[in-house]
Amino acid sequence: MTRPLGLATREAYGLALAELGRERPEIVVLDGDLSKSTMTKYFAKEFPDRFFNMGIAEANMVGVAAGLARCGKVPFVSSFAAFLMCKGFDQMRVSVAYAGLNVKFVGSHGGISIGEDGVSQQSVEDVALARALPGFAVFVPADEHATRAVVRAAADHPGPCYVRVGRPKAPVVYPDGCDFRVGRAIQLRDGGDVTLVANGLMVAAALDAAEALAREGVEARVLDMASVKPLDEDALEAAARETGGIVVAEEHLLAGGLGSAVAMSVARRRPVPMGFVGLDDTYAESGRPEELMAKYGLTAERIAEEARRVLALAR
Amino acid sequence: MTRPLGLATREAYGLALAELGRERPEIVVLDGDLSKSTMTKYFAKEFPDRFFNMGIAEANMVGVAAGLARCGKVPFVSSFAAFLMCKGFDQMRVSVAYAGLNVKFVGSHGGISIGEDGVSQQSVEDVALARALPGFAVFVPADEHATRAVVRAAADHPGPCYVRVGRPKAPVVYPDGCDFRVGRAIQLRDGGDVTLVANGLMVAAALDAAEALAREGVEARVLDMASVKPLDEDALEAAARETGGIVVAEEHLLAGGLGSAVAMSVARRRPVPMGFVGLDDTYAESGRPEELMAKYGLTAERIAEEARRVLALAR
Amino acid sequence: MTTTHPAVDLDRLRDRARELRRAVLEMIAAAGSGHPGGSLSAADIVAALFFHELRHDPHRPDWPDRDRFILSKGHAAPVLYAALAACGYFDAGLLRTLRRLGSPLQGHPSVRDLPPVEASTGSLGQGLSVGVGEALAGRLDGRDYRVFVMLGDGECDEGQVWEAAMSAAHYGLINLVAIVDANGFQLDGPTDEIMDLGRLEEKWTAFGWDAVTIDGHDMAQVVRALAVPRPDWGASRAAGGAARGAVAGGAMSGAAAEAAGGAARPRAIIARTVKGKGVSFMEGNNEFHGRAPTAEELQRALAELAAGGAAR
Amino acid sequence: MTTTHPAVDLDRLRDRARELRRAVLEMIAAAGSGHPGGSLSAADIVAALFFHELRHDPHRPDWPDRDRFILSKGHAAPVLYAALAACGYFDAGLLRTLRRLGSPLQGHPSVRDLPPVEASTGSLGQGLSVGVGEALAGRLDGRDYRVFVMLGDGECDEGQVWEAAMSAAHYGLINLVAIVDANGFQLDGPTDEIMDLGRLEEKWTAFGWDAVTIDGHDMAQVVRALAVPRPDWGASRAAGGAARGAVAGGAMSGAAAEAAGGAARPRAIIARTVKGKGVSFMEGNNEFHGRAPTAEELQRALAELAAGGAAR
Ligand SMILES: Cc1ncc(C[n+]2csc(CCOP(=O)(O)OP(=O)(O)O)c2C)c(N)n1
Ligand SMILES: Cc1ncc(C[n+]2csc(CCOP(=O)(O)OP(=O)(O)O)c2C)c(N)n1
Ligand SMILES: [Mg+2]
Ligand SMILES: [Mg+2]
Repeated sequence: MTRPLGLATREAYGLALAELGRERPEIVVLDGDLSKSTMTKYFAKEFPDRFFNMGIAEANMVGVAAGLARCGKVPFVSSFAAFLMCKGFDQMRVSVAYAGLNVKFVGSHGGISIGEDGVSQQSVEDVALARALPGFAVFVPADEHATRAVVRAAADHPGPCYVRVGRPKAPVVYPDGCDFRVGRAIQLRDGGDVTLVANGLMVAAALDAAEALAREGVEARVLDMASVKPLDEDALEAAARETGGIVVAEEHLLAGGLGSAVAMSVARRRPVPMGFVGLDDTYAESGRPEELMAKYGLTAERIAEEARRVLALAR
Repeated sequence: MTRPLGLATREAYGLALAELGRERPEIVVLDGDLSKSTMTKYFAKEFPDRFFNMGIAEANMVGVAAGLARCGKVPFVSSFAAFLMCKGFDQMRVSVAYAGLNVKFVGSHGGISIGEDGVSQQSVEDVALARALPGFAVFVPADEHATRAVVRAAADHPGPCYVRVGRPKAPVVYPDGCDFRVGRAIQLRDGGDVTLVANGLMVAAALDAAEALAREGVEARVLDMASVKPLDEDALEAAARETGGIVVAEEHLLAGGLGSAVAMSVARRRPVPMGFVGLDDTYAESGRPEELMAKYGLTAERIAEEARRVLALAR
Repeated sequence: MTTTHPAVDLDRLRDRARELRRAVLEMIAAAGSGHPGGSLSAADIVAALFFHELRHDPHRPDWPDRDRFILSKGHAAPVLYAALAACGYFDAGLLRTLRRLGSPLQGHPSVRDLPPVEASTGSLGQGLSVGVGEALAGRLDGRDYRVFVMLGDGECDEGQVWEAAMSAAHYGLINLVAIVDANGFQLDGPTDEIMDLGRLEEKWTAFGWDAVTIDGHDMAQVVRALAVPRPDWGASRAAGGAARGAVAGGAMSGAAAEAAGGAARPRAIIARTVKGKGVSFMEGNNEFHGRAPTAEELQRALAELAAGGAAR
Repeated sequence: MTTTHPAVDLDRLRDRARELRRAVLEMIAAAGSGHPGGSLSAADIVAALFFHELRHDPHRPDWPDRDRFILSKGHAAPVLYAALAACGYFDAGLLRTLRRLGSPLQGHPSVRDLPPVEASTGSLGQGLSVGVGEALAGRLDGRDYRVFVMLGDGECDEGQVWEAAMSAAHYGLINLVAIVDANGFQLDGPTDEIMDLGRLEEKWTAFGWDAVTIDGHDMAQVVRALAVPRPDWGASRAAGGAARGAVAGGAMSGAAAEAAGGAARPRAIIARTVKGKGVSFMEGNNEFHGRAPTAEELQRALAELAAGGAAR
């Protein structure tokens, strides 16, 4: 099915942030010379006194956010996901996570769907890094509606969060709005034969895969795991028990991402055959987003293929 | 069993590095003002011209190593594991991994067994970060003999590596020397009931756990997974098939570490019940190494407990 | 430069510093590990801050208007703990739990475990950024507190320090003070052998700060340098607007401000100090960067301090 | 300062720069995305390097004695690719594959994909460190090559740049040259609004560099500033020993070296430039920091360049 394209999730983030800014005076925003791309520019325009452009210095930006949070502000901190997580990591570790401060990090241009800019700007490890910060919640919304809900949930969540948003327009998965809850999977489709778990852009791909599988008589359950951490282990256990096989798809390295979190939970509670769709120890390259997703196997077809492999094992 | 304490793995690293320095003039060493602790001081003393103290500036140090490697040198780069990986990550990503340069990173004081210095100096995420660098090999040796073998293997390995070594004296697991091979598990004990997979200091704990289990009539296989990446998936598949359950133990966060790598492989190829021993989304604190290992559950007892839980599930 | 406190009893502060040194040595010896060298070099400055310059209230560690002190060189935690205990933030008996399992006195300062600590540090290079954030918050809320951040000289190797320095100047944070404990050593040896800092004061000046170099053990100089006027954001807003810092009313006075032409610049104090100051066999002996004194060494050190020793 | 090349045909270099600009615009327009502004501001310097100052051989991209050029501001990749093609490293036809799937001309320079590229960049702040490593290797091997690294002015916000600067001075890397393309803009706007760099030359001087400020579009000034003498490690070793850099024999001459008292300092060139230089409607128009010209804009731009336009 071709789902209509909605706003880019970074755009939805920028709009939701400005909206939150109107309601909550304690919110301040920091950006690393990318406000035109991360879309914090909307907030900056409306609340210039509460917006701080920190230039191209991500490590300092994270520490400054920690200081603001220590004084009761609720900072949202943005840059490209790659620079934010990879250059600010030690500061997130010590100044934020260890200190338990309430800072919200939103990385834009996550994944390889940023396209032509190439490897240095593509974030394929941000979720692994964010998951390695004790106390951090990690969210990867699928479309503009999910993003709006996730950004509000992040603001409400007491403690540090990482949210990944993307560059390209995202297919609409939640035309009627998204009832996102921290730590809860969202079941988008029921099915008893196999479960497809995904987040971000891969949710739409998983739904497409489920439709393709349905044409073959296979009923796939689809779970949107926008909440990577905390993880809905009960939903996964039920899926394992009721469908007997799980495929996880993410626009991320396999190492340390959603798939690895799901694999550990399932292996501990209810082992079933699993398949994983993601980048297997490789960076991508420059190219058009759709080309890259196809070349690096981040597609509905690959998800369906893995599902068939898993089904064969499960039988 | 109380295994005799040998050298700290960082000490073994320092000695092995000086030895390699004598054989290979292309080896240069960089340190971030910690050469007295990482034990690169031995190399520095013997080869002052090929040793560069880069001060307290880990990001620059990683980039400088990339430049040296681009000119044919084989740099070994050391600091505390926490600072090396967490502050040098983006430079490892772009200047080293993406460029495919032959740089060896050795992080000392890995894990929480560094003790009293506390959280900021304890590295509980270094393996997760290193695994998230495409093309990097990742090694975590168990004792002085394994370290010597691993450091030599790292020097021979064509491409970037990360090696984690520790602060305290390590129990000797390989009194007769260690036949370490990149990508190969080392079976330290055979058994058909359950498999214990571990690396670093947890290998000795796993052997102790296996002895405790043996007293209960449970025969545990023990695999030293010093080679976290590449991972010996065949050994794991055989273990899953032949023993029906696997417990993984590591001195690291559960997120993104050895356990997650093993879980994905096993779930894909031969799902069996699994258990994981490691830090569950928490930092540790100051204290004596043994106290910390006990309080945070990095013990033979916890491994044995998980093995019993897994056995109950597997039956 | 005049201080806002009309009469400063310098001798009292010197005594306080000596007490901090004693507590530092006792606590590290009891713990069996820790960093004496950099704790001792910082003692006079820390004493001048906690017992004179800082506006703070041990009964209200979260008082929004408190002056803040961030120990960016977190390994000098013992001198911070000693000062907090002496001020009454907690019972001095707690000092003997330093680095013990379950103690709030972690090896490096931890906000999570000890709330009067202003920032979790220990990974060098991070404290000044947190200070910039606290100073920005003060400006945003129109509060007149100041933020003092102490760094090591070796710590100035870290690029993040210069990122923070640049941003503080950009945002005109006249309520921010960086103090470099320039004791000439880092872990592996003398700073000029390990990573030469060159002309450190010039670096801070070039990064837009009002930099001064002082003798960090001369209590009169220390007190004078720390006397940074409280920000008057109303005046600075009127003069310059919100997005960038501007002139701080007439509150700034003295030679440094004059030299700066009254510009709204954060203050950097390069404090030349002696690592291990106060104990003859620790002074300039970098062996004591990160090792505890033995019982015998402790006794000798305490005797020296009691006798007034090298500390004065 | 005299150059080692007796007769420099400045007009030829100006023509070369114009050709680079043309190639940049065509290639970005064909790709449909890319960064024209910072590619155009750097074109004169890149021309002077590749067509005059660098010792290099397109048939031996891995020649151990080649002078190195690292484009730390990797988003200006098009101007580097244009220069490499013009020198014959690869066929100019390849330029039209910029940013296409499978092309060696990645959006930002990639060693892995295009070996004549000296360092993979694109995450700002990293190139100077790689340059320090290459310069150290040159000293270690006693080779007389030089390493030129081009940075953006916005890029100088990154602390890693200052870490690298400090370490280059510490190791006396007289074979290292940093060139800052000071075009006054970063992504979100003018540098002095986003993150004020203040007196940039002073910063480099304070970090131990021999810093000069030039007009980065005045070819004579550019050529003169780039003429950094080759290192004579034998002389410097004799004068100073291995661990720290020392005086470079008599090889250094000219005003800058004199001012430095002959000290062994790396050279920093602050090149004042105009972002978008050479195309009237791109000059100082930061909209073209990171967007491709439309077909119509491309035609106008090429016409201007052909007419000699703003480029001279
Ligand atoms: C990022 C980081 N790198 C390395 C260390 C290890 N370390 C602890 S203290 C120290 C030397 C600090 O020197 P300086 O800042 O001059 O402190 P002082 O001399 O006052 O003790 C080092 C390298 C660290 N704590 N953090
Ligand atoms: C670490 C990092 N942060 C952010 C970016 C995004 N970015 C690309 S270009 C740019 C502005 C660069 O400004 P400058 O260095 O002055 O380059 P120029 O003006 O020459 O284009 C930014 C912020 C990046 N590439 N790397
Ligand atoms: Mg020092
Ligand atoms: Mg610029």
